[in-house]
Amino acid sequence: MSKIKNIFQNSPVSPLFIAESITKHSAKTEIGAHQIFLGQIRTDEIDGKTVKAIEYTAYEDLALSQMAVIREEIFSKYNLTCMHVHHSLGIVKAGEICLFVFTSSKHRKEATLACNEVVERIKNELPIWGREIFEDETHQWKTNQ
Amino acid sequence: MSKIKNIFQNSPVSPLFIAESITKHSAKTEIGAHQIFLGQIRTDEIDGKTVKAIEYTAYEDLALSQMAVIREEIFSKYNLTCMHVHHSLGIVKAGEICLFVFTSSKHRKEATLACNEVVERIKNELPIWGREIFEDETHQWKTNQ
Amino acid sequence: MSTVKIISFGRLKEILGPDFEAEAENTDQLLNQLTEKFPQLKDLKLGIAVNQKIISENTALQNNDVVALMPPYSGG
Amino acid sequence: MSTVKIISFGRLKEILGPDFEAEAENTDQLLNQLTEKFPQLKDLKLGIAVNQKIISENTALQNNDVVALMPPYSGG
Repeated sequence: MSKIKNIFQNSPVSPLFIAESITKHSAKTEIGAHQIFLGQIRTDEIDGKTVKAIEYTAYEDLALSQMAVIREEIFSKYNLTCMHVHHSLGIVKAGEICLFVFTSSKHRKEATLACNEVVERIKNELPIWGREIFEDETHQWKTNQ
Repeated sequence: MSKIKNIFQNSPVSPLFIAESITKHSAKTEIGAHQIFLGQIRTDEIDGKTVKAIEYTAYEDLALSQMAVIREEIFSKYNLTCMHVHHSLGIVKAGEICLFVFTSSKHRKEATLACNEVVERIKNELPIWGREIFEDETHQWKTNQ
Repeated sequence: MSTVKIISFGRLKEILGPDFEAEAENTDQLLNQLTEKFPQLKDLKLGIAVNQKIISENTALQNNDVVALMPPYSGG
Repeated sequence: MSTVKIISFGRLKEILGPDFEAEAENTDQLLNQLTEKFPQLKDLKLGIAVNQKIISENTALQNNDVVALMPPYSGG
């Protein structure tokens, strides 16, 4: 069984947290390449109404066990030094960051391909739902393309 | 003629600078996706000697005009909100960051493809040279794979 | 008949409300019951997990099973 | 004959030393001269830019042109 790591936090991902996460890797001098993906909340306009925030909920236990499977598969497919995933729950306002995926490897290609694949799989396979809140406090459920 | 932006700095790229760069984008609420590539100096071992730093030099004027061409071509190929590139000159020690490429777009695909292509082109097309300095102060010239 | 716990998420939670119990022999039977009670379910795509395992076919239910009803994911 | 300025980078600068002037009609002639003076150049891959424009064929030189000799790039 793979160890279950938490990926959820009840707040947006702060740029300072990202900086700290990068700093921690300076001791790992076998790393030559980091790839980072950040998802930011957009002020989408839908039927004349503007999104001001997204409220995320998840089936947390299932999401974390799915994420553990993804992690294991990614590490067996790509030669990564490390991989970190953080996803916000609760309300994340427009301009704030809701997803942080961070992969590192010796050479560029592995980190880049892995980062891309992890983001894709998070969006498709993790039981997480976004509720788009408009400026007039009405809402609609987000759908991933 | 495209405006020439400087990409060079005589120091490693600091995680705090990266955080500040991310923070600046929170006002651009049309952005949904950021992709970041970071190049970090590895302690490669070559014939029993360990790299402790790389000293970068460049043909700066030519590099900046080449970079302006790349920028223009990337913006006409991909629907990006913005793109930032920073490359260190001088000595960058193992574990420190020498390259920071940051692309942002409404949807993920554009930022991801653009980031990857920009990194590739920087390595292939910019007149920059790395001198790998070993722990015993001898050196060899870096070659890109 | 088994007594199972129904939990739901996202748009489905708006329709089904807080967690509740239901009686059914299998997931198909359960879905039929729920669709009768909540006709809006007919038009929605929905995934099912039994005890945190995603199922794609009709699945027998045991007492105390937890059945999760999940709309399409939209994380990230 | 034109008098041009030679600048070099990376490994080539270790061989050629600081910037200097040379006389030549075109880049092929210039390279021949330099290879005679610095035989190590023979074994090295090298790109040429004249006045910051990368050239791939023999190019006529004017007075005050700046000729840059560049080994393969290794940035990033």
